[in-house]
Amino acid sequence: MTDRGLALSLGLTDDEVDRIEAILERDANDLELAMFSVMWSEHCSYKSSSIHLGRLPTEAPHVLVGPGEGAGIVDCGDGVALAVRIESHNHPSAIEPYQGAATGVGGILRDIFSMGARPIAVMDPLRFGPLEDPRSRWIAEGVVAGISGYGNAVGVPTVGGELKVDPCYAGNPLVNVMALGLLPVERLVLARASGVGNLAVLLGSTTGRDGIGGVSVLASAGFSADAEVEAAKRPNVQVGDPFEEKRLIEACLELLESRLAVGVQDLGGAGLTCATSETASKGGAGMDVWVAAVPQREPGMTPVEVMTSESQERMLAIVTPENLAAVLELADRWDVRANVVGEVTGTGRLRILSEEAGVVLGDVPAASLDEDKPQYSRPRQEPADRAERQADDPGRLPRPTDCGPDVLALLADPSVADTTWVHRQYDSQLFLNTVVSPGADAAVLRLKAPGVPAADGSKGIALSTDGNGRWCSLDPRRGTAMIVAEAALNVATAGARPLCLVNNLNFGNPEHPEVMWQLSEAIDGMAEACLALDLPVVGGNVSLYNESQGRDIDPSPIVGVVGLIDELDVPPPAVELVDGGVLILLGGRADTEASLAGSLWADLLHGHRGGELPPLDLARTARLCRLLAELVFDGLVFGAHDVSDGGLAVCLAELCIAAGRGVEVVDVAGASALFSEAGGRVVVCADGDGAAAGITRRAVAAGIAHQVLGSVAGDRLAVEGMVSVPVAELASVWRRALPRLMG
Amino acid sequence: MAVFEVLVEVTLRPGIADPEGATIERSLPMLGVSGVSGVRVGKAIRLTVEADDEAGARRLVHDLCERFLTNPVIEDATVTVAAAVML
Amino acid sequence: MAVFEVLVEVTLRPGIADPEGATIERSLPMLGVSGVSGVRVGKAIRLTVEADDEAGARRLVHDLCERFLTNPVIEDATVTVAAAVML
Amino acid sequence: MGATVGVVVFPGSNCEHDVAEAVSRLGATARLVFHKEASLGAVDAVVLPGGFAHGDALRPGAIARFSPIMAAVGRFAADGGPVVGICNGFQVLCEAGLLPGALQKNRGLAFLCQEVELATVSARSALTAGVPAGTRLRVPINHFEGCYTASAATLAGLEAGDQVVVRYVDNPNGSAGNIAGISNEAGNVVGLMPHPERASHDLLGSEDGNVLLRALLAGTGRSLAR
Ligand SMILES: Nc1ncnc2c1ncn2[C@@H]1O[C@H](COP(=O)(O)OP(=O)(O)O)[C@@H](O)[C@H]1O
Ligand SMILES: [Mg+2]
Repeated sequence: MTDRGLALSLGLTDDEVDRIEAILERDANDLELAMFSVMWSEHCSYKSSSIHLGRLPTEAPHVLVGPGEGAGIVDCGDGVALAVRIESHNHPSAIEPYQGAATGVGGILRDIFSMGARPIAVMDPLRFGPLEDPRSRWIAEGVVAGISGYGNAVGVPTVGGELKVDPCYAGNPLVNVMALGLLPVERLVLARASGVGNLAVLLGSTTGRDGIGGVSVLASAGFSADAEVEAAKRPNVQVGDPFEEKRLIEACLELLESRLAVGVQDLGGAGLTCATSETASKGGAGMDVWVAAVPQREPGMTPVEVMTSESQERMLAIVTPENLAAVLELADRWDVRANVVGEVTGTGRLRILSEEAGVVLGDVPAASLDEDKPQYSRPRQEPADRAERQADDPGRLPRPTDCGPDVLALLADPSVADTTWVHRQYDSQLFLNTVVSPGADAAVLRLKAPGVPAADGSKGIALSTDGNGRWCSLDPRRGTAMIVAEAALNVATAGARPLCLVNNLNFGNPEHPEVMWQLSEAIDGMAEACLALDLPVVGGNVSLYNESQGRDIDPSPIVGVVGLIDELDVPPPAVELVDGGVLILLGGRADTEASLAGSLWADLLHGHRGGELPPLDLARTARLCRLLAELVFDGLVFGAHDVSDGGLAVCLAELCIAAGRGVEVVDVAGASALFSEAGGRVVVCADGDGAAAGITRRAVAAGIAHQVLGSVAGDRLAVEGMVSVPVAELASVWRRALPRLMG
Repeated sequence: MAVFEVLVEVTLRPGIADPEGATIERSLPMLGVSGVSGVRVGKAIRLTVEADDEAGARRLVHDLCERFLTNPVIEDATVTVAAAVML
Repeated sequence: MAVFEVLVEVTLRPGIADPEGATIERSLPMLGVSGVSGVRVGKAIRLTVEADDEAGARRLVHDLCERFLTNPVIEDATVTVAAAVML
Repeated sequence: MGATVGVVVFPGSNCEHDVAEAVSRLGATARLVFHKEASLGAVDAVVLPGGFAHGDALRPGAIARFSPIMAAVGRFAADGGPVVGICNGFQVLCEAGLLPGALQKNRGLAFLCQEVELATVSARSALTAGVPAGTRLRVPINHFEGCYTASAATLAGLEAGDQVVVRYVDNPNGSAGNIAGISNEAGNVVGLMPHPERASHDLLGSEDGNVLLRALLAGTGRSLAR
């Protein structure tokens, strides 16, 4: 008799148990239940989201591997490919910020090098509660220290990210990590267990009781107010070991380079169960796993514990018997533990045996865990108060005559303020690739990596991650389109053309119809923007149940966009201004009133979150991205910054601060034009009127709205009739904000 | 009123992996050392505490451990009152 | 042959600055804690040592401390043999 | 034909490829030497690169000094061969007793990845031979444990013996005497926290590191003639 009580406690519904019994054509034993429960958890199965994810565009000629594998892979030419992936580690980071973030970095890197790619960069979009609150500060400190402690030690530079703060993240911070890797196309290997008689070799750390059921208990449920319930989750906390991972990276890349492994798969969520069943089912094969052969960190571990442990820094390599000796020798050179824990069979079944040729403890169709996952079309419903909120336009809010104080207030907000306090703790320079470091719109790297000779560094890539829960809470569809546009623009300002996008869908409880509506809308908005901007979606992650004490977070999709720079021989324009420079707004005009809906100004200075987001012309944004890349290539742009949080005001202020120069801007139609966050806009700096005329001419030709805003002059941010603040004052407010908050 | 010399030993909870301890242990053969196992690395925090009596000192330090010196999710603390000087 | 549970407390030598201890001490008022001073942060390393007798265990661990567990430029070590199990 | 630089690779090292790239751009040949090797082979100079050798377990460099290759490095140094430890390599050299003093956690208790300004002091070390004292260089640091600490006597000895190689113009980590790098008495063994290889290309924002790397490579001629 299947133990339905146990099934329930493992997070399986009655219907799911029926489904399991149907698949097995008999009752399920406890081990089998545990294996299904982790594989069918929200985290591993995407059971609430998969029916919607299909709407994302994933195809392009240069996409070698789309969503579904360890990482997405795109062709960069010259036989070089880029592996890209984004993951979240939100729930673990709320419980043990340092280890939660650290293991988040470790986990995503394994996805990258399991594909044969050398990890070359990490980006870390972060969301915390207000930093005035000691607990949020503790979480922020721990998370940043964890990313620093793991990322630096494992030898992968962290080249950018985001830091945003909002009360909705106080009980449930967001820790997303994007990672990139480089590989020679011919090394491209997909995790497959083919070849009956091939051996499954477990590499890396021993298996302990840590992280048992992490995906089902931790990643697939919210945080309750009940201390008991929370305490029950505690044994799940895992500790990262960057030194083990570093040796694993070197060993695995050597394994794949020397063709000693048929396939390599990382052990992440759902541990051995996931790795063995996925490699087997994708290879159309079966697998026997020998529990006693798995090196165990603690005495008396049960088969369930061994099969579902999420101990970190482990990889599964599929190896032919002839190569085994060579594999073990290679592993030994790097002091990496290597044990044969099973073999590939032709049965199509995943069998768990007590030991080699031992008793069969569990026997399920390998594909059933992976491919027969349940899919739910959960009820969706537009929030009841939506119409009301949209009607409540911030246009009615009092506008200051002197906007200076508001500009300073915006610059002091952690979502806008200088993030040096964060990224100074990250090694952002390893591999001598980082041409534009954290602090600019996009990070820019030379395209090269150890062990990838075909990439000589003459090309470059630009990366940006963006998200905006404030926009998305007003309108998840348009808000998501706006963040895709922002990321694409950030990359374009570096002179790059769009290559691909990865996304992390951080949402609340999918059992709330409003949350499912948000998720579905966000996916549609992303799909529309990606189609318009030529951005194939090559990977993503869905993190649900981001809620605490019954309150869902704002819909918080986060996207990472990668662009390719064909010739990187001079540094691309930074957030910079040159003497005698002329400022041009591209993608819109500022001499007419604009919508303040969704703006940081309305939220921060008036606690107002209503209205209808400003319209976004995706076709025009696509043209703007192309124009920007051309202008940069032609060397006409001497500084650039996109208009985002805080609107034109903050964009101009950040340009002044970075350059240590003032600007004199005219024809801005009041506070609404100054603080509106209408998307798809960039301010560029041309060196003189002639160059400016050239740029505006090309904007006209491309059918892109624009406005010459003024010139680089003096030592103040001067906007006629509205703002006049010394750059020095802007700079000190902007620079001191985060250090002051973090103490 | 008295002054107490207190030692707080912060250790990883049983079952929580200790990569540093494991790495140290694995390196011992390279040093020609054998017969050493179970290496675990923790913190030894020494404090001087003013309190009416030892019980008071312990209360104060335990509270400090809970709220500040450890993350109870992964760490345990053992408090030893080493010496006491009456005032 | 016997097995000894050993605690090695690694402390910073007198006169060597201890920023960690200082930071903890500085943040105590914010936590509303008073009467705590002289905070010093060191390491607590636990080992299991096999040796013929306690003296042998101590010799082994002292040698380990000198060559490895401490950096004599900045650190001292105190060795405590906690428990012994005869084999 | 240019010098051959042996770059030691410990498990956990991560700057070995960067050092190799930087010295290669200056015409040298880089050879990676794995820590389990007993010999360095035919090299004209040795670099212990940055990273986290043996995971920095216990203390940075505490385990690495016992790696088999370190005996060969010690002999090479004793014969007057140029040995440079960068960042983690500096920590290894101190733990190995090839350089005096120790590196503690930064006073601010935070990892620091940033460009700093350096002033060269000694003009005779393997890394600064022929570089006029007081030369200003912009080079990145990237460490958590870079606060140089030593007894008053040792510090006095370093100053008196012209063993201070580079100083921070604006001390980022609390190092005694603003020391960013030192040498042994002979000057052939040098350790420094900043990363010259990270300032070796105009696209990286500074090429000042090449001043130091060139001095190292130029010096190998002399040490060969030895
Ligand atoms: N958590 C972080 N880690 C690393 N870099 C960060 C982080 N947060 C922000 N940054 C850097 O600070 C700069 C400003 O961030 P942000 O305002 O989000 O840029 P944008 O709005 O142009 O996307 C970016 O270069 C980003 O890489
Ligand atoms: Mg931007």
